Amino acid sequence: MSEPEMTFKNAASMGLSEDEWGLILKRLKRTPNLCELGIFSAMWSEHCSYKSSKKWLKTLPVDGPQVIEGPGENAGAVDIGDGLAAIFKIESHNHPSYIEPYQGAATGVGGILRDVFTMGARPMALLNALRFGAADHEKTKHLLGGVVSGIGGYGNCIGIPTVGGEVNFDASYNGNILVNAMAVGLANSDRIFRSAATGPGNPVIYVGAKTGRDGIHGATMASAEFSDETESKRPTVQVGDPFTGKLLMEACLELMASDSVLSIQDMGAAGLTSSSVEMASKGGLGMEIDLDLVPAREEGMSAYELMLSESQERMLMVLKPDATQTAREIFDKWDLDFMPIGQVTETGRLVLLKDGVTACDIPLDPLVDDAPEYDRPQAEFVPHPVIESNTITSGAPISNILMQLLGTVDLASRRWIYEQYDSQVMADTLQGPGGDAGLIRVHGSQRGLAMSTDCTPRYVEADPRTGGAQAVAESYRNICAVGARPLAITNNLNFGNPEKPEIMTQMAQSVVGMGEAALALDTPVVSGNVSLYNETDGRAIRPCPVVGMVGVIDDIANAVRIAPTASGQTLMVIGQDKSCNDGWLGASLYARHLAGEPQAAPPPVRLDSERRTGEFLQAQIGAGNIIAAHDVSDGGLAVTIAEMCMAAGLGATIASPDGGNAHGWAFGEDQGRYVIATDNAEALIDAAKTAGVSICVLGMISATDELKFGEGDAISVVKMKTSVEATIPALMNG
Amino acid sequence: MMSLTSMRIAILVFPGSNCDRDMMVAIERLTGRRPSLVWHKESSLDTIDLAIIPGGFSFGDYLRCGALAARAPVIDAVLDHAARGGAVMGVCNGFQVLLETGLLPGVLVQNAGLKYICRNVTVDVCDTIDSPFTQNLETGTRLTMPVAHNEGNYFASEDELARLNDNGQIAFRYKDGPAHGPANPNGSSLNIAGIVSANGRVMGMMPHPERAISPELGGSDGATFLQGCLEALAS
Amino acid sequence: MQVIVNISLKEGVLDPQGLAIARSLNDLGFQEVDGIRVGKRIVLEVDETDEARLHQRVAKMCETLLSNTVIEDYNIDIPDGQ
Amino acid sequence: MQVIVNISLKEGVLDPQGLAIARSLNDLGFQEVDGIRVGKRIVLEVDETDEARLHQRVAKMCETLLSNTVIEDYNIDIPDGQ
Ligand SMILES: Nc1ncnc2c1ncn2[C@@H]1O[C@H](COP(=O)(O)OP(=O)(O)O)[C@@H](O)[C@H]1O
Ligand SMILES: [Mg+2]
Repeated sequence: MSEPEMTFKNAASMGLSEDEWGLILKRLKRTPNLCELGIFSAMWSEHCSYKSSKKWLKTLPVDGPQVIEGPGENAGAVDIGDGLAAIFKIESHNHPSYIEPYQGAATGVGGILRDVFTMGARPMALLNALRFGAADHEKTKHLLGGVVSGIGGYGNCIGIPTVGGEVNFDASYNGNILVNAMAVGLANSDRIFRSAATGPGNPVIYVGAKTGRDGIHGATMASAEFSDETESKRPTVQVGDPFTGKLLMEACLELMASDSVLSIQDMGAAGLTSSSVEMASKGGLGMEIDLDLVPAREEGMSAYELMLSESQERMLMVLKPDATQTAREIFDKWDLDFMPIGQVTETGRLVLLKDGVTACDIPLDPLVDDAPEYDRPQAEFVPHPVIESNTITSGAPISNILMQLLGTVDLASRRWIYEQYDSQVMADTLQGPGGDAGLIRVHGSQRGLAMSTDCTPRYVEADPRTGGAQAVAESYRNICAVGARPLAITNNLNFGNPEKPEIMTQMAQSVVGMGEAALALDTPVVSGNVSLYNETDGRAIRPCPVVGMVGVIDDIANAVRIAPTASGQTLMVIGQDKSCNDGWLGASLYARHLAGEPQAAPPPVRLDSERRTGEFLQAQIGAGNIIAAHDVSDGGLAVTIAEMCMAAGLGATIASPDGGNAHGWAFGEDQGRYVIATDNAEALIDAAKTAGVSICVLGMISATDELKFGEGDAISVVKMKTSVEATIPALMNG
Repeated sequence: MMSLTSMRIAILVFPGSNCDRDMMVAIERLTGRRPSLVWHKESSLDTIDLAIIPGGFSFGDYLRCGALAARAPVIDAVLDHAARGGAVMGVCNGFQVLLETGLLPGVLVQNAGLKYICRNVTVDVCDTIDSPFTQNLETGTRLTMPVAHNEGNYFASEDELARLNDNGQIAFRYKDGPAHGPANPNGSSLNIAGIVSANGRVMGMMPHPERAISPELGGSDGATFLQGCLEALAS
Repeated sequence: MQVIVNISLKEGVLDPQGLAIARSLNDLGFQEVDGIRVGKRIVLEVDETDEARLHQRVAKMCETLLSNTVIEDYNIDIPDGQ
Repeated sequence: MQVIVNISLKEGVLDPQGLAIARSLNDLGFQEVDGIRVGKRIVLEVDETDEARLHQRVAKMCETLLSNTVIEDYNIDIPDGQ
């Protein structure tokens, strides 16, 4: 079969630049064929090569005594004690989810689960960070409904609980939603599997589902901007099969227990291409594959199609030569394809055979090490002005404003979403969605893992460096608030087109902020993902560097939740002192909903006090001095207190501040704070003094249905709850 | 009466079952003995006191929930066991499997809200015929346990429903309780959450008792229920 | 040969999906929709050339697995000209 | 009038359900089954007597709600003699 000679035009249609095309010619010293060009374009896509972000990712802190495996493998691994490792990662499936929300989200979950069990970990929990367009945008309902059922469709079926996540609605995501999925697994620290191929001559085995023409060139698509044209040029959508995913997971974990696997890599973006190239190049070796042996679902698939297919539920592994039979029996038992398709070589080249002839023969170094890396120009960042609260506040009663804010989709209960997720399967969920962090028990022990995903895009947009740090700090708070010790983070950098200097600034600066916070809070980055070109018709999304954090609690009996348990308990705020009778309203939800969202600087993040406060809270929860805790985030103090009352089904009487700006005090989003309920106010005040942490009393839980701020009107807790519970069902049913 | 530790309990495992371990852990906790996990390709069962079909998505819930599992080899052995008067319990997907085998009447169709639903529900223990699954629970007892399913909407003909009702085969009905949301989560006829066979020896239920076995997991009513069954079967 | 099995819910059997779709269509302005029933259409590739035998085997598949005869009816359609 | 909408997965789109059912049938002794694709068959009662208009309205329903045109094809069948 003769195929036309490749030209720059072909390369351009696969998303390569003229320089990159030139580089390929130079490295190969000849013109690539279609299959080879496809492989280059996939490996050099933003998605696989991180060419625009690498420079900045390298600045992130990745070390610490707790780190077993930092970025670079399929997922990161941290030591949680008792010889166990938590293995976790987050990944985006933004573009596919916009095109086909159910399948896009489902395959996103499937993909991140494979990353985790590829490392030898049994997945224990899932989370998801979602961004949709404005609630009233015509596509939002369809996209939200599809994404949520897709996440549930995969996670519920495979039997991993979804224990947390976050959702934002903002018009900047109208044409480009964000779907980021995180998975957390557990493995024995000394039984972690990696992807570097070893031992020339060892068999390369394909396992899992068959290959079809699904999502060919998904990796390059994920690296391209959206326009009406791409929307109509829909590629064959990848369809998730959680049933096969479950079988694959069980078969791989069973095989890994048998000491047969030398290296293993899932087939994610760019399928067989990225898996074979990464395994071989990480091992400093080569690989030879006979594509005629690849189990195919469709007839007549070309070398190009086989290499670039993104069919789901597949893995590539290198086995000990004498283990093939054992391995085959395991995959037979689980009714999965098992096929030796090639071998590890010493050549440093990727050689592919198709129909008995060489379809590809390229050196691996240029594909990986020589992949382009750009230092893209940044625009100068003009900081948004700090605005004084009294320039945007009114004299309206706190009760009115609180009810208004609670009625917005930003603060609405996410129950409609998370009740579609099985949050309890595996019977180790101590806290599913609805609290600060998801909390699961390490099976059969007293230890627990806490996890959370966070980002506040409006802060990042207003000040990327602060926003990047804030995402880490908020995750940190969510972990501390249940009583756990934060360990490490994963991150998903969602931005627009990095070729635009102002977008590059957002990315670079928020990575800097994220790194500063990760260092200061001792939560190194162990894995992550970058999703760029999140734009529609030239308009970028609000920047969204999502942080996923995992922490550990040594005794789950000490964990606390957000609900106070009885009247008479004292409510206090930690991380704020009495004199704070104003508050930071710039970039707050208050400013968004009541002041037309003026351009304003976000609240500063103070990393040293952040850590001091977080460690104080952990210690006091551990000592049993705290009954309930909830970090202060969107909507400020008043919303935090209201959420605690709603969770408890109890009222509270709160003293209003003496003077100052009442709205600033109630709705300001100053960072580093927690509201807690205690029976031991005196002891806490003393301990806080010793620890150098500020604390002050807010009021008291009451046995009524009334939340009362000072002399203001009482707000019915039942009414608040009815309101926050109604918003999303109304949006989805209306 | 035999002791709980000497009870022989088998939990069937299909490809796609995902509550098998949870059930095993719950039973082991209550009896002190680990039940055996039986792979769906087995064509016989050792002598057992109770066969449990756990929750999950057997065969991906493809075609109809429970349909493919109900035709697996191990089911013949379960049918034999039931024909001898052996006790069988199906939870969630296990309930769906039992309906597909014909051991219990009716079907579970998609939830009226057309959505998967995972939350705590409260059920009322009904006045039933003599059955090991209910004999240790007082009629009217309220139990709070989680449900997690997409097809839990029990449906049968009017005649069948009347028969179930009159015979005392309705074991659990959804009832208002401390849990959030409407009492009946899925539109089930007569608020049915669980039923027993005409001889009381086979039970199917949607709530997951194995997930409600300790306060830190949100409640122990599932343990109360399971303990009652096990003691009844042991006596 | 190709065989098409149409599976539909028996009359009187609840179809929550059909109800919900009909309601959604009404809400979307398709007032003329009076009712909807959702069934399955299963297309089988079967290695059998004798039509009578084919029909009989597929009927057996329907009885054994493809349909739940308590609540569903099926019909078998062997397209002409294969 | 009654209208039947058949919805099927586009060619090349994976049908995990079909694969699982085919495997089960094989295991149950129906070795002759080579492949299965599962689609939906939606039967609509529509209050509209003009066939051309009926067709056009139902096509619109398919595009708006009944089929997921990214991965599915549909066809509309108006049985004769109603
Ligand atoms: N997409 C989602 N999936 C699962 N749980 C979610 C999702 N979105 C929000 N939640 C849950 O709802 C609760 C409230 O979310 P959020 O307001 O973002 O919490 P926080 O302010 O503590 O970060 C949390 O428990 C969170 O885990
Ligand atoms: Mg929080």
